[in-house]
Amino acid sequence: MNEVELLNWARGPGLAYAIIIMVAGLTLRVIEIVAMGRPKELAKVRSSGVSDGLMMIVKRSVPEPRNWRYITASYIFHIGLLIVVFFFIPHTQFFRDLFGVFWGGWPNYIIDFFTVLSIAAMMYVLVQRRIDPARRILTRPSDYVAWVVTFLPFVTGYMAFHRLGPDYTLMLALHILSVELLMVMLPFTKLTHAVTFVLSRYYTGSNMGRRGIKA
Amino acid sequence: MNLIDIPVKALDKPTGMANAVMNELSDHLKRLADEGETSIVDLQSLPMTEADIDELADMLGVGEVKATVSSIGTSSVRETAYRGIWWVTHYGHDEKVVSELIEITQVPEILITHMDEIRHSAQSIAAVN
Amino acid sequence: MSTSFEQGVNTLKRLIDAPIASYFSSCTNCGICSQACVFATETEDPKYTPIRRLDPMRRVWEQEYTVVGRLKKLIGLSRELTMQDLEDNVHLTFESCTTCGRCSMMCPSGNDIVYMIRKMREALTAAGLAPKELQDAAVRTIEKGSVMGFPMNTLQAMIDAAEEETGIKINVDEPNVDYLVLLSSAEVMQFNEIIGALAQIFQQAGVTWTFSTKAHEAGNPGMHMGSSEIEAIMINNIVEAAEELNIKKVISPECGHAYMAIRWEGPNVIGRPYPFEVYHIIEVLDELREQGKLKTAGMEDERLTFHDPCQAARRGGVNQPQRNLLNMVTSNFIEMKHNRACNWCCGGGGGVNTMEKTEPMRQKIFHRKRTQIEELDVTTVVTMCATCRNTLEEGIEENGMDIEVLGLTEVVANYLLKEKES
Amino acid sequence: MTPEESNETTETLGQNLIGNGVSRRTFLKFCSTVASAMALPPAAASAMAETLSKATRQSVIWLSFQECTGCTESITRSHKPTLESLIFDFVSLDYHHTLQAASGDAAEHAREEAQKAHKGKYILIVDGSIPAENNGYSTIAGISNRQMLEDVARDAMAIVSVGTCAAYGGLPKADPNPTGAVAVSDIITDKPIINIPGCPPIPVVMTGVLAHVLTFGIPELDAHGRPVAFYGESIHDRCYRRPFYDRGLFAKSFDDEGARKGWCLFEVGCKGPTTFNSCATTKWNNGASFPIQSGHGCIGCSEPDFWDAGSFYKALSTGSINPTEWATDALVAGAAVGVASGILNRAGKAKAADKHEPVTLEDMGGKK
Repeated sequence: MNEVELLNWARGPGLAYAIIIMVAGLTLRVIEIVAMGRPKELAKVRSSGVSDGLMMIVKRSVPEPRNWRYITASYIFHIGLLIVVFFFIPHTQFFRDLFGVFWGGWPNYIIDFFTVLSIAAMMYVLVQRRIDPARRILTRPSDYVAWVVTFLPFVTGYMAFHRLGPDYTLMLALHILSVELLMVMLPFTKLTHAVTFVLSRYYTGSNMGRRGIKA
Repeated sequence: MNLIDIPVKALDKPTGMANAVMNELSDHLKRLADEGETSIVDLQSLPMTEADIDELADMLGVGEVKATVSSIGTSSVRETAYRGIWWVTHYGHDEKVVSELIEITQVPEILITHMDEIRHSAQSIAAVN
Repeated sequence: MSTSFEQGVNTLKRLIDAPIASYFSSCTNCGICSQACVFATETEDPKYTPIRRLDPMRRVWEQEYTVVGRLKKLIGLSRELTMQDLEDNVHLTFESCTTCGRCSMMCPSGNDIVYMIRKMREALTAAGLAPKELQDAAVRTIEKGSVMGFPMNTLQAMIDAAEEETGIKINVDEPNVDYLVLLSSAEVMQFNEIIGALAQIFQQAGVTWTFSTKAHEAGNPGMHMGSSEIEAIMINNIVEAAEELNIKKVISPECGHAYMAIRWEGPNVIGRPYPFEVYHIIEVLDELREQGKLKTAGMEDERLTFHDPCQAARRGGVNQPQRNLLNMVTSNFIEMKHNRACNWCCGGGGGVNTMEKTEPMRQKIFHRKRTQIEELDVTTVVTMCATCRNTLEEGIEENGMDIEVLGLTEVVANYLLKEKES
Repeated sequence: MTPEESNETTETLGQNLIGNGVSRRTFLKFCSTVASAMALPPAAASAMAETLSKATRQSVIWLSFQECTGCTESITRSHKPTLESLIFDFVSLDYHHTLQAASGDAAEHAREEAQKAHKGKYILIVDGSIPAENNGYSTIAGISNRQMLEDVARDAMAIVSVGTCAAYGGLPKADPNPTGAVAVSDIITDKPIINIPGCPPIPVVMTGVLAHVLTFGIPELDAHGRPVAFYGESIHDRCYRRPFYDRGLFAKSFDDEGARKGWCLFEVGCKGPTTFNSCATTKWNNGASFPIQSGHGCIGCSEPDFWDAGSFYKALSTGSINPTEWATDALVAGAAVGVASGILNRAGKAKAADKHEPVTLEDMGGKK
């Protein structure tokens, strides 16, 4: 299989498999969670908690200023990730093709900046995972797997964009394949948090809201 | 809409390439003067914009020789203000530029009649007389 | 004997619900909770990282309630829980966690870690691993009527003394009054001036209230153990007392976990809604203030700060009333750097201060509270939880600090407008 | 250009050209054009001219299999004499379906003669793919394409696969590839093969490569057997619209303002970034223009399997498939497994609830 066939496979069947596995996997995970059920609250609540739960989904994204040094790299990474994934013009084309929605892309130099920033942040996060005692003790092998499958699309994407590596077509194929790997791993590693954070934040937010806590 | 309406020039300002080429030509001309070594610079192999080429032409100026070769399209040969630097432009049959060279030589090769042809002509002329 | 390892694991299986499944799914092992926990920051020992304490629960969740985990279990990739795992967990879940819930406020995935700790404790208790001190306290409370094991007579003596001091009659078992007041053992034994203070405040406000001989203890070791069944026995006493006396409002005293047990967990552990409402005493005072029934004169001008008790403020939702009251009777109130829902734990709650072997650890982690207080340069710390008050006093004494600790109700009572004087 | 002519002549190309009225200056001009196009050192032009003029005319056998004659058209289409067409004066085209005067047995005979006469020295040019599925899909004079290729290739000095079909299978190989079309290189593995893909290839690329073979031998090739001189860089990297790509200025459709302003065509499906060819520099129709210049994205015709790379009008960064229905199926499948797992989980929880024994005060050491 040469690089052109690889690219064609990645853009065609590979993408289809990845989407199927990701969509099926995430649906499974979400239903699996929700189906566990939640005990009914019998205490007299201060509010229904619904709006608090919904608010929490957004509010917990605000950086926790008290420990900014501990979390800066992760925040930079997440912001960079969102910008690169959703605002690099070729990516916007991908989403437009898939969902029919176009939200405008950003100039390449901005994307390039955030790519480098994200890569740097990811490396820093990895170092921290080795150095910081708490992170180190929490780390399981799957955390490294998750890191690698997240890191690869950045590197291959950067290399493809800058015409680094052996061949653009090959790099593009590898980039798409690495994204597909990420999609496949998404439902089965901690990367699921990209979706389930909505649930966990909602549950906590609504529980706290019922008790009148503004969390 | 005509083809001309589609902008084809991404850059319309000189990029400074002309200066670089002038430096190179200066070296070549010195070598020709000192060692008699000729050289050729292929302008199409250099990342030059049209503005750069115009600028280079201005820098080199116009000399006293101008020649036209007619063979499947024309070729224009002209000496620049710097003697020994020749500007050679080959046009295709439809007067599009197919190659553009700067030759540093006494006489560009395209103007010299090849000995094979001279021998052929000699036979032809003898046959006529 | 109904406790066993199997019952422990079974309890985990029984209690894992949708929120817990979402929490473990969302945890990225980012470690931020280690920065929230006073045990983790003060010991700098990573084993106290909050989410890590729940590893046994996570494993049961993965193995029992996820497709991937079931497959892994099928092909022998996951290790089943052992009794040793649960035994090792006792230190992490009981002895070094006050269930203060600061971690739940910091988790970027929004994981309510303490929600899970509470259930983890339940599992350990079902496995027969609840700390002896908590077990004893539970037996005392149920058999003798109070956490510290004193009978109603002791309280009655305090009531009599307060009546004498204030000249106000204090009701016991009086039906159809506005409020049923509960007290914590600590208040009765150490801070009994609260009784007189309440009598004065309520008299001035013109509301009626009573104690109940059947249920005067608000403390609930059942909750600390995480045993909903034991907790329910104590809750039911209170519910029956309120129902018998036909009282529609029950007041939880200045005790954080009591408020959590009666106000929030109670109806859920007994399995039915209450026919009455529950308030923290500070909520009641603030309501009276708002209605203009609480009249004070003068202000405390000492430089003071307020320690928000975790179970009442962060976990219970009582954050504003204490500030309203402080602003009413003090002129020099300074907030701690981290306050309200993000206040640092005193280090004594969640049953931790009842366990003798936690003493060295408590001393160590008090450093955080000490720093917080010292950087404000105050003379007084006010709080609204007897356990916090005890812990603060101990810590202040051990560290040779010159700081006074007061209960908020008492502070308010000190500035009550005296009818005679006015 | 009949076989008889080429066979009897041993005169050098130089003499031959003079005899045919092609001046030495024209010849030199051709060489300097080729040298420029191939990015050879400018001085190579005169060396090339000198070598060529001393060489004898190279015998060439041109075989056409499953093809459309577009490649032949491309190289010969101009009715005026062009520099590119000069290459026909340098070679002796001993066999070419479309161009030869002879027909029937005489034509096949000429091929066999040329094979014998120039054994081991002739160049074989192929356009079109070879049906590997069934030899009967394409035959010439009763000879299957595969057999003719194998026969002629045996004694060839080198093979030039002209066009994407010969180079990679091309259009006939497009999914579902009914004839089982394969490239020349899939059948012949023991001869040097130069691929000149493109649908069709650029004329000067074909002539340039042939001139290079005649003078300096086989040019440097990339991993796909393509001459690096012409296929070393992508259309995108050499495109004059590239600055618009870098600035994020794109035509969104073929008639919008961006299209009129000449912005990058990436979003309307240009395959320039993954297409390696020299259209953007050499251009077409004697340098008049190339697809992107006339407002259409590159379709990637010189790449293997370009027909199977999805729509020509969808951006390269999109999938070539429509995942909507699979995604829906996947959703349903995931939901089904999720619900099944959920039911199993609830059963597990219910079982745990059944097995639960309440903690009693007795457990705590109490009396009750």
